[in-house]
Amino acid sequence: MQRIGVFVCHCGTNIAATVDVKTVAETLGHEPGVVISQDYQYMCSESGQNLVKNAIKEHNLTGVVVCSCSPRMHENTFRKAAAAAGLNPYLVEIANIREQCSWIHKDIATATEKAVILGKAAVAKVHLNAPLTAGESPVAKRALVIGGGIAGIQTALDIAEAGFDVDIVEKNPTIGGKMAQIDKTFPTLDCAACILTPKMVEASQNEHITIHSFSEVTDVKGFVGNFTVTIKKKARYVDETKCTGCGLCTEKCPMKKVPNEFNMGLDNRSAIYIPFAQAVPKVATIDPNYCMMMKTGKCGACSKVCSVGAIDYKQQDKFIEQKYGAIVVATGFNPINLDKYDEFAYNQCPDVVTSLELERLMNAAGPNGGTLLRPSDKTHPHKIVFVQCVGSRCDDSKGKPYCSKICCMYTAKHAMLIREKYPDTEVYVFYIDVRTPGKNFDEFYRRAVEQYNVHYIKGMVGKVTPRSDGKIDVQASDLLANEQLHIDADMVVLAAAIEPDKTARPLATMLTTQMDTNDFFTEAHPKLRPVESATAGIFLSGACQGPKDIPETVAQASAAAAKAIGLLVKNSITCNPCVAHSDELMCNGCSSCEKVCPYGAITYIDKEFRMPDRTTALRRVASVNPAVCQGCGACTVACPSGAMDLNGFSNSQIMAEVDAICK
Amino acid sequence: MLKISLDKLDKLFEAIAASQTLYIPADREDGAAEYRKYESGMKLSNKLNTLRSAKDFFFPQTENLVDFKMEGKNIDVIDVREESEDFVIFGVRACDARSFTILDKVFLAEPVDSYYKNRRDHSTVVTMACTRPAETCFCGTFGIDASAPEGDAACFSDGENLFFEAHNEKGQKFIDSISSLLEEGNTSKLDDVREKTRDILKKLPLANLSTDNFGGDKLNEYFNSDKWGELSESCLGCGTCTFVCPTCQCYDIKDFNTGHGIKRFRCWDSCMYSDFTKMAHGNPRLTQLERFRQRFMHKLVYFPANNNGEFGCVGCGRCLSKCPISMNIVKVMKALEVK
Amino acid sequence: MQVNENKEFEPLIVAFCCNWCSYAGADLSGTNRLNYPTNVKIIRVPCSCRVNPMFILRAFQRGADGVILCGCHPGDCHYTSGNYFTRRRMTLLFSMLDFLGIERDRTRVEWVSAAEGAKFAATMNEFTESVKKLGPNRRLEDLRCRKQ
Amino acid sequence: MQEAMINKAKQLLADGTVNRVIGWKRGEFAYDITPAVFESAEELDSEFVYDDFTSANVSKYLVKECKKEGRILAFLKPCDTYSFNQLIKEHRVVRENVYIVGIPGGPKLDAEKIKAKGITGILGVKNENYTLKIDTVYGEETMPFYEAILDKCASCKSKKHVVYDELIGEDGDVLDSNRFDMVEKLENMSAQERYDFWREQLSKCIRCNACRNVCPACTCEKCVFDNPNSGVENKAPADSFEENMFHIIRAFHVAGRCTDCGECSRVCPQNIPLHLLNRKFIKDINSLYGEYQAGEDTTSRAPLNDYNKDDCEASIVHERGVE
Repeated sequence: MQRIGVFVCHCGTNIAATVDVKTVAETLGHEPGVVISQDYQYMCSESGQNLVKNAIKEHNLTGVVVCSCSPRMHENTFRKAAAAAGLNPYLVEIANIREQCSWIHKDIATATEKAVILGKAAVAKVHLNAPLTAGESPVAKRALVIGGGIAGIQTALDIAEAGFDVDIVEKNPTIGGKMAQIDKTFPTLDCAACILTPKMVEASQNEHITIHSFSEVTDVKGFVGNFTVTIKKKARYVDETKCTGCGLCTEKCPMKKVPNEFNMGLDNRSAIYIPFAQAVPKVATIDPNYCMMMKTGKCGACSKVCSVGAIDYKQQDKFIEQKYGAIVVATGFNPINLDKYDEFAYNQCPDVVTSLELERLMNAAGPNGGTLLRPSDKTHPHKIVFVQCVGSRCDDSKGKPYCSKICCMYTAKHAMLIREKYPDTEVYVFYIDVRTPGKNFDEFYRRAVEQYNVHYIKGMVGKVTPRSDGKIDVQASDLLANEQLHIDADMVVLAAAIEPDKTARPLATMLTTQMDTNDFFTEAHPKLRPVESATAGIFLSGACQGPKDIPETVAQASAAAAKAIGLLVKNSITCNPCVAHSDELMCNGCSSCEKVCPYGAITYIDKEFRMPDRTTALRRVASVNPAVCQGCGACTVACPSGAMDLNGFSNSQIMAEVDAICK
Repeated sequence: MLKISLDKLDKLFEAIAASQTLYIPADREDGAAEYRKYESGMKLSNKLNTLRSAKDFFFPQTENLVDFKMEGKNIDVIDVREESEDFVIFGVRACDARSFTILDKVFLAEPVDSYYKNRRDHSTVVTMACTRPAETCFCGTFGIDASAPEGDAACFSDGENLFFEAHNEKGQKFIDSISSLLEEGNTSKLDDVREKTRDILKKLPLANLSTDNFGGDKLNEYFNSDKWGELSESCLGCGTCTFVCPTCQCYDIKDFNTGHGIKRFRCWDSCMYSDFTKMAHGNPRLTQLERFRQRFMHKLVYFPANNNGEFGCVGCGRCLSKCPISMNIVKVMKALEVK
Repeated sequence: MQVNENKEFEPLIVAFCCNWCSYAGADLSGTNRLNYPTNVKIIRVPCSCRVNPMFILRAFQRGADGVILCGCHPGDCHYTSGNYFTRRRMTLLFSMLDFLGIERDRTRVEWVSAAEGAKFAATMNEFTESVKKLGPNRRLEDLRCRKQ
Repeated sequence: MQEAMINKAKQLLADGTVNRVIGWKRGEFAYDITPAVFESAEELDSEFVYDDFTSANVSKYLVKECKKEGRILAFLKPCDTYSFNQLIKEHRVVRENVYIVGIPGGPKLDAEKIKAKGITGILGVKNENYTLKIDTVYGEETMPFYEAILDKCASCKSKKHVVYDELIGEDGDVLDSNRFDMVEKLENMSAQERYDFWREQLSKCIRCNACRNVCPACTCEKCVFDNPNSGVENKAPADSFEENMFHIIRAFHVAGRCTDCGECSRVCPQNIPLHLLNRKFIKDINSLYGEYQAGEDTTSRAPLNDYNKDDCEASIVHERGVE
């Protein structure tokens, strides 16, 4: 038999002025199961709480209803009070008779009547409340960072700084990511390599950081604090532990006609290669698609010259399994493929390049040693046209609907650098809008226009046509002057939209995190939880979450690290006990609940059940991981049999409230 | 015999309905016949039988038994029973008429079901002889003559006239009450019609179905028969057979919380349902096989065992045409019989 | 359904509000003293996606004249996707009720954020008025539950 | 066809591919055919039937059957394959334990339609060039074949088998059917008319559960309406509300999962057009969330387990059609 205590708060006059609290207390005192019903001036005060605590002890209460302000305000207060008096905190229900009654109604009679009904609903619910215990789940003290660009590096360094072990998984032979390919950074124009490479070295030398380069995540199991991740270390045919990075093999390799990815295919590398001089780890990798030895079995030049015997043509992919408490996704971005943009002649003319290609063309370690030359004839360009928003802010299926955010600034940077270094070169920039919200950004852009005389033209380039004389005809409209323009340019630079890396989507599936339609990872809350994914224990760093420039990326990377550290410092995590649970006897194993769960909290197990005819049979049933479930209840409605229910907000509890209200 | 011309049926119905409530089989929009409270202009269905049986008059699908009114912590018990008024059910077929006898054996035996008795006492059952039995009919198997139905009074059509015959005092009272509309008539044509009907009955596909091998003494032979598995394997466990059956009489008693009180009501139950006779310890018949067996053992063995050999089936054929998977008592009887 | 002394029909409205947005929005309209009728009784649920169609039918069975479901705006769900499921479920359920001839204006879904106290009050005023016009729920009530 | 099926079944039994066969068994009359499991060639020869009255969808039985020892042969009509595929999708059947032979489907005959013509005492039914010759104890009767077909066959949606191991006969195509005509007709009525229509229909309900128990989408281990702890359990339609409640919730629970096999209406002893409720959901889903055919595949997300950020708001219901 239930013994329920009802406590009606006056909240000074906040409630008592419009609601006849005495009547409420008296009426609720007659409800079935209610053994004590009291009113008090301030129930949340020390003495008010003592009233509740004493009543719990004195009457051996099995449930408490507090008619007071919103549960969002003091539910926790009264739960703690109940717990202190030895009553399970989840046996407390609040009837909101302030915000949702006394404050919005004027007539005392009707407001009192409503307060009574709300109180009855709470009493009806508390009859069905079950004591709940928050579970605990241990936390593995190790973090995984997926992606070794500046975002991943920064996150890893920050986590390592806090004293936790971190693994970086990078799919390329070296960490560094896109930033390593960039020449200078806006708005300060300092050299990207000069600020990035020390961080790469720091990461490689940090005792807490392990770098798995040329590796991929192939499987993720588990949940917050307790992930088990399988990492594939792809065969690089060079023993990482032996290779000293001397580079002799790359010189001796006879196969030198391999497009160099690092330089965007603008020059060639050898079949065995180290992506760039400051690569971390500085270890050679054999490209089996080009290596003569691997293809024909005849060569072995690298093996012969390697004094430490690091070459291993028979190396296999290796899989390692590791437990992590937290995972940070930092998979970054790529410029989109411009194959579909025939109007810009990107595929027809070598002198139409992307901005990232331009970075390499201008970089001292690039194909031309830092001198800006046309890829076609290695001559100096005198007229360069920049086209903005190529595939960004695009309604059609070729492009992306969003703004890629970084293009306006890097184009201003390119324009400025070119005008600085080659004053005889004319630079045109065609834009839709120039967007420069950022510290010192607009000043930077204005310097390009005012100080460096870059021609900014509002309008879109309609057609780019390579001419037989080597010039490029750029046909465009000047929207402000309302005229058509023809520019005979030497080079055209396209600010290609950026998109999330292709590896992001399969990864999101493995991590059971959400992505938007553009494949950017979705943050748990767009304002308040921008670096957490909705899946507990998975954090987001850098451009995988949305287009970002370097400072923003680094800021977010550190923020993600802070969130991860916040998790890793705990020995265990307390779970919200108001989670879903499945009645295995009723579960059909149909997977509906799993499909609507935003957290991947539901898995299926085959379990043996005793059947009505006294045989046993294997049945597939849902199992909710209480550490992962956040208690939204989506699954409870998806479940046709009602096997899935939610603690604290069960079907019967809600229906009891409905009944009480409609009585 | 007293008769009335068929084209004067309207007048007859008006006259009956003037003094008490009259129910007749009438066609509803989807073509099926059902008992309806007579209203002016309503036509008697020419269907062989109603889709639902006539048992609803005495044993409705749901019935309130008692109310509990709750005020705070007090509970008042309120008797919601209402005295039934006199009513006439017209056009009941021989099979359904016999079903009342079977139901009586259950509900009028001690302890008498006063709810049932009340309605039974106030009713007059006027039956009507069949002239066009269907292939699903097998009332003859249970000794019922479709051309000579029981009931308080019976009537017979020869195609032009309806002849009346009283079987008891109640029936006589009914005929007396309408005697002003009746006249003495020649039954020679009627005798022909009845003869023809009996001929047809003999030709029906199930005419030779016999109960000889069934009865109260057959428990051991059939309970463990290995046929049950095969017979019940396609059973969906729905309640169609039970709910269209004129003799199925199982019910469940339930409480419904209205928010301001409890309504205790009874409603039809079906032995085919998984929670049939479920008790605190669980369910005595865990598998569909056991539940399926219960239904047919009850009709063919248990019921006759407790009721002087009377079977719990009247051969109306409703389950034969309504079972979603066409499994029925006839198939069960034939399968069990084969040894 | 309640009938007050003036015998004017006072509908009973059940409002399911998600804990994170709409319930907070309702609190805010209280904090700002924005009136809405006492007819509205709120039931707190963690997310609008917790609301089972059975709860809505249950409310009508027991005498509610209108049922409104409030949740976070699409895209703002505390649980990221709950309200998207709610939207589909309720669209289909309401369409079915409409198909059965139940008055459409007895059901509603409204997105109310925690900041929209004014919208919450306005919505409740408006919804109560529109249900008042329809009169008592007769098509989806359970006669056994009607108050004598 | 029947001959070919029996031969196929015997062959698969003989070569050990399967150890039993689910099909249909002859009854007392021309039309009362019962789904049955056969284990031997003799049983097949003497009792297996496949004819114009063999309409029962056997896919639901496979939920139970596939848990038993060995593989079972199931003959599935096109519409039945959709049901089976949906069951695969929901992990209710084990695909490997069923050997599916696709067979041509209907149109199948409805004995009730013949009886509705006043034809009774039926001893035999023969289809001669799409005229039914019906032998009765009252003499021979005839009626056009197409006037006696099941309603579900009259609006057939597909002659294509979506899952099978082999086929007997040619596979057909997905059809343009008129299956939403009646739903549309109702949509165009006034709310009062719709209410009256459904009140008349649903008040006939006797809650025999035939619709639910035959439904291949209703395979719950425990139905909410049978579960005393669910809070909505009810055994009889004690009030008009409960008639509505049961059918609304049942339709909602199978929404996006119902393949529109039409069994619910076929088995309803009270002739309630229950399939219209399911079709209403299907029609709404198609028009609001894009064409979706449950059971067409085993991997796509069911519409109610899915969403689109640009989905219409629920207010669309208030804005469209007839009030």
